[in-house]
Amino acid sequence: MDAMSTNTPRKTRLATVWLAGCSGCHMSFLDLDEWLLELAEQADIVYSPVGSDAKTYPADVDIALVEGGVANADNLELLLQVRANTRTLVSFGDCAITANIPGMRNMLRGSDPVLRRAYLELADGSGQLPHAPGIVPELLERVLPVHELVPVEVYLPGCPPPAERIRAALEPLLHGERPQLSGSDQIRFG
Amino acid sequence: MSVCTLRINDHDIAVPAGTTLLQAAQQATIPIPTLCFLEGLSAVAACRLCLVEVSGADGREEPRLLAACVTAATEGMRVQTHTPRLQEIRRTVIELLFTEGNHVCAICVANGHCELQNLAVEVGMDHSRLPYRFPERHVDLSHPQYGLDHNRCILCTRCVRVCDEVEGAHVWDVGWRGEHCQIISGLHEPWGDVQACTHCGKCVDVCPTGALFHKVDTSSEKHGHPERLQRLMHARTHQQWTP
Amino acid sequence: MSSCLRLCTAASCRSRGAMALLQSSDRPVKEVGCLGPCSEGPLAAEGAQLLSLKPAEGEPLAPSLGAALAGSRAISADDPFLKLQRRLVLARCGVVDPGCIDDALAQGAYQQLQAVLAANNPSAVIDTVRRSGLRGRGGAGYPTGLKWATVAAMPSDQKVVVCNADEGDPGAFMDRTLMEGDPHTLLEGMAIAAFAVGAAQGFIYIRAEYPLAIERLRRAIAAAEARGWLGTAIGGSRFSFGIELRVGAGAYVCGEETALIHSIEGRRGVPRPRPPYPAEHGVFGLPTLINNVETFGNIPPLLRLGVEAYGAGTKVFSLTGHVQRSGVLEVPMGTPLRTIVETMGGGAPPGRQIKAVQTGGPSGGCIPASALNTPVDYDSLKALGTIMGSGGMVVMDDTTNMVDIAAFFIAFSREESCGKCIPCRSGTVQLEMLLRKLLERRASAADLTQLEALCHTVADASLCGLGQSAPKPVLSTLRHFRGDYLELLEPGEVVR
Amino acid sequence: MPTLKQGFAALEPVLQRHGHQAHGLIEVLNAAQQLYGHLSEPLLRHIARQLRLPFSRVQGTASFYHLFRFAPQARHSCLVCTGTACHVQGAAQLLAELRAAPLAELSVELGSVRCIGTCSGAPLVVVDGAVWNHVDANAVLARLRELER
Repeated sequence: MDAMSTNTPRKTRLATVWLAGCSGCHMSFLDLDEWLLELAEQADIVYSPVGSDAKTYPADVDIALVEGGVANADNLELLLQVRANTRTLVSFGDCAITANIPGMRNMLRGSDPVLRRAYLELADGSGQLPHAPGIVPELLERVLPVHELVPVEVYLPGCPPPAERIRAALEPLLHGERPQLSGSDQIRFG
Repeated sequence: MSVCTLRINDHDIAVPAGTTLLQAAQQATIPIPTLCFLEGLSAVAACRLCLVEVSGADGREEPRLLAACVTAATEGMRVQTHTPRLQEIRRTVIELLFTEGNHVCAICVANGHCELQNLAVEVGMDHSRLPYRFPERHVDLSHPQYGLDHNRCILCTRCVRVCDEVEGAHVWDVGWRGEHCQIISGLHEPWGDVQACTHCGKCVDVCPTGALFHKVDTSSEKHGHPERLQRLMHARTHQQWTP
Repeated sequence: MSSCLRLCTAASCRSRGAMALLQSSDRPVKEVGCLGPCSEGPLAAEGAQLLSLKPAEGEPLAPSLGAALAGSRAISADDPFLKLQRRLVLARCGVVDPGCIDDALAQGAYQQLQAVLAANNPSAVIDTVRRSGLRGRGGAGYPTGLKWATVAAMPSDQKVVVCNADEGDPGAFMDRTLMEGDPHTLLEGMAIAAFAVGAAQGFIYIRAEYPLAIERLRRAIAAAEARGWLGTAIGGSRFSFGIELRVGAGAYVCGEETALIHSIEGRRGVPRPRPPYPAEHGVFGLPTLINNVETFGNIPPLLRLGVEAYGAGTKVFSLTGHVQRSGVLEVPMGTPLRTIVETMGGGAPPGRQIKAVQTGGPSGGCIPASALNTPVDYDSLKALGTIMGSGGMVVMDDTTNMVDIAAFFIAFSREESCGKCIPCRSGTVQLEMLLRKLLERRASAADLTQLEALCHTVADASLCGLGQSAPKPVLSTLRHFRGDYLELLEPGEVVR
Repeated sequence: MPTLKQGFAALEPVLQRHGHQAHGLIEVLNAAQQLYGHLSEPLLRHIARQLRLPFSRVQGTASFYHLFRFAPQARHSCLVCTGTACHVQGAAQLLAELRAAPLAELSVELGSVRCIGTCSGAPLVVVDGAVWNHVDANAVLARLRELER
């Protein structure tokens, strides 16, 4: 690794990513409270909706916590960037792992019925389908869990995963180890 | 009463003849996961979670996979309850159940008290290796007190059995077949229209997931009560009540 | 043998216009069952001479039987399709008029039942069946004598004999052939079994897709009752046995014996765990003997010939698919596959080569052309990863994609799954999704690994034979035709 | 309006043959469908009452079996055989092409059937009970049009 050659221990490069989800997993991340200060000593937050101003996903990321299902073209594009530039991808929360609540639109079979339902059938009079290429990202036909699209190293279920669970996953990762999560405190859905 | 001895994992156990492997394991405090099984109802061996590896029965040495809930213990049986092969089967079974329905734990009425959710933890399912199928299913809210959300139904048929075997009303049955199977009430009509229903709520009590629920309950508020069935059956069989 | 002209009016020749020929005839014609090489139909026979009335390619069927006969083509008795057969079960099929019990009686029907009743020694019958080594012809190959002995030993004073005529494997029509062509052999075999095990009640569970077989069985049962070969005091003895026909309604899984029992009882055809086996707890909770059509059909010839002359017995096959001559044939057990497919069936169509032979239907597998020298018996086929099955044999030439075949069979099992246990109900859906992904060239090597793993789980964990064997067509094609799968993989990981 | 009992009087001999016993259910359903074309809701209720069975059990059993139908049939039925022998000779394509054809205009209901065991005619269809051998979609369509003339 490049950082090793400088002889000072290289700080872990950590990212958090927000795809199709409610951001609750990120709120839970913030619930780590004072442990966030410890985290900041061990890791640089290189990309995050709650901890960084970076607008593009950087290269050479060690750990990425990816919240949310993959629902639209932007989500997919960002996910592919994350995968290409990240060593350890953590599927962060139920939406990332199961598609969860965003995935409930899959029962309507395709993006078109979803848009019609939302913007025409439920509209009060003057509904119209949103159409703004290049501005509003196109919906994918189905919302998919992250691992159905790219390989995932660690799964951190929960809606949201409680702060202690996030810490239980991050601590070994910061030491370069794969967390062994088990039991109802650590891998429960919901 | 004749007794037979068998070995479960590393425990030698003596049980009365006719005891099921599930009961024998319980006696030895060896946990075997179950889902469709419920004490007080007939066993159907449908969920396959309680499969165990059995050898030494009928002079057969090669281990066979048998459902513990319906297999009687016999003399000299050797039973393994948690081999890697069984663990793989159990995890796959839970994944198959999660992916064939729409189990959104976060917003489920049974969140936190769901047997399926607990089993996912038990088998170490932190994600499903099989893709989710997102089927189109319906919710029946026609009954005045209760609801049935087919999205969360795993077809364990506990409701069918309790209504037939205990309540005697036979409101429920399984309709269609294969991937199209669903629990039906009456002539596939809304539950609220079925006059045979006595509104006893036993089906709701024994449902392992949030499929059958009290309409007043919201997220995480449903607690199943299989123990009520067991108390009822005990009272009927032994004329003893726990007031 | 009658010298009267015989015309096959069984289902296959019927579909080729046999009834029109029959109605146009001005000479006496005897309606008979299957004569064998269905692809040459309509078929007629005069004495030992077989006649193909099939019109030339692109021509319509002749307007009358006379015209058809004038333009007929003789099929020599030395033709390998005929010569290499050993017709025991089908001995009277194509010879006897299935609608006429007098004809059947004149040709020996019910003589073995009469002999058995006269000897009045049930255990001797079971002993003969046991010594013959006869194994169940429905697919699993369980020793028939052992099954009979188990049911006979049950203490109940009421027992049931069931004939499984729910022949559901696609491409299999051996049982239909016997039921349409010589129903009395089946009835006689069942009655002998009932006498041997001590049953008075019998059922034939037949699939609704066989209307002609149903009609002919109904007539045969009524005729046998009228002549005292079924009913009370059969043949003047104290033995009583009645047979009721139960018609299915389109559910392949009802070929599984516990599902079949539930269906006879008027329930959903859902299997249950065994034990208890039907021998102990069968129809209406009574000890029940279940054999398939061909197994019962073996009983009268076995008793007639005796164990030694019967030898290793025979197996009836229906040969179809990419083969020059298709139809029904009965060959000595152990006949090499190559003899059946190439010598008797004429091999693949011109310019093509045989790639595989599928046996055992959705519960079986594909045998590669390289293994065509395998003798057809229970153990040799099992060693190749398939099963004897009930006798359906579908030949596939080199235009066939084996992944497509695997997907076809998995789709079949998915549609026919009863839905009771989750590995089969949902596992077959996931298996088909994986195979479709392969066929659409969207699959990765990881998907192939998952396909294999899931096959093993479904096979291990399913409740009944349908689910347990549903992955066999995938596993056997993976074993013998892995190249067909690898060809469909995308290089590296695939992103949809 | 006739009472249900009068309405389904033709079924009575079948019910009697089975002694109004539950185990006759599938035989009764088969006979009922033959008599009345399909299993309507009143018919199913009548059968359940006559056999003294819960409605859900009758519905659950009837819906399990593919050949039972709950809606009236079209004037003609065309069943594509999807057995193995037909499959290897193009049945899947035949079925797909017929699905895309305007069969409803010809009062034809399209379906599929498991192997009917006359595989030497593969691929084949069964139209109103008659077997048509060695067919392709065009041939089937041409002959179906003839039916309506």
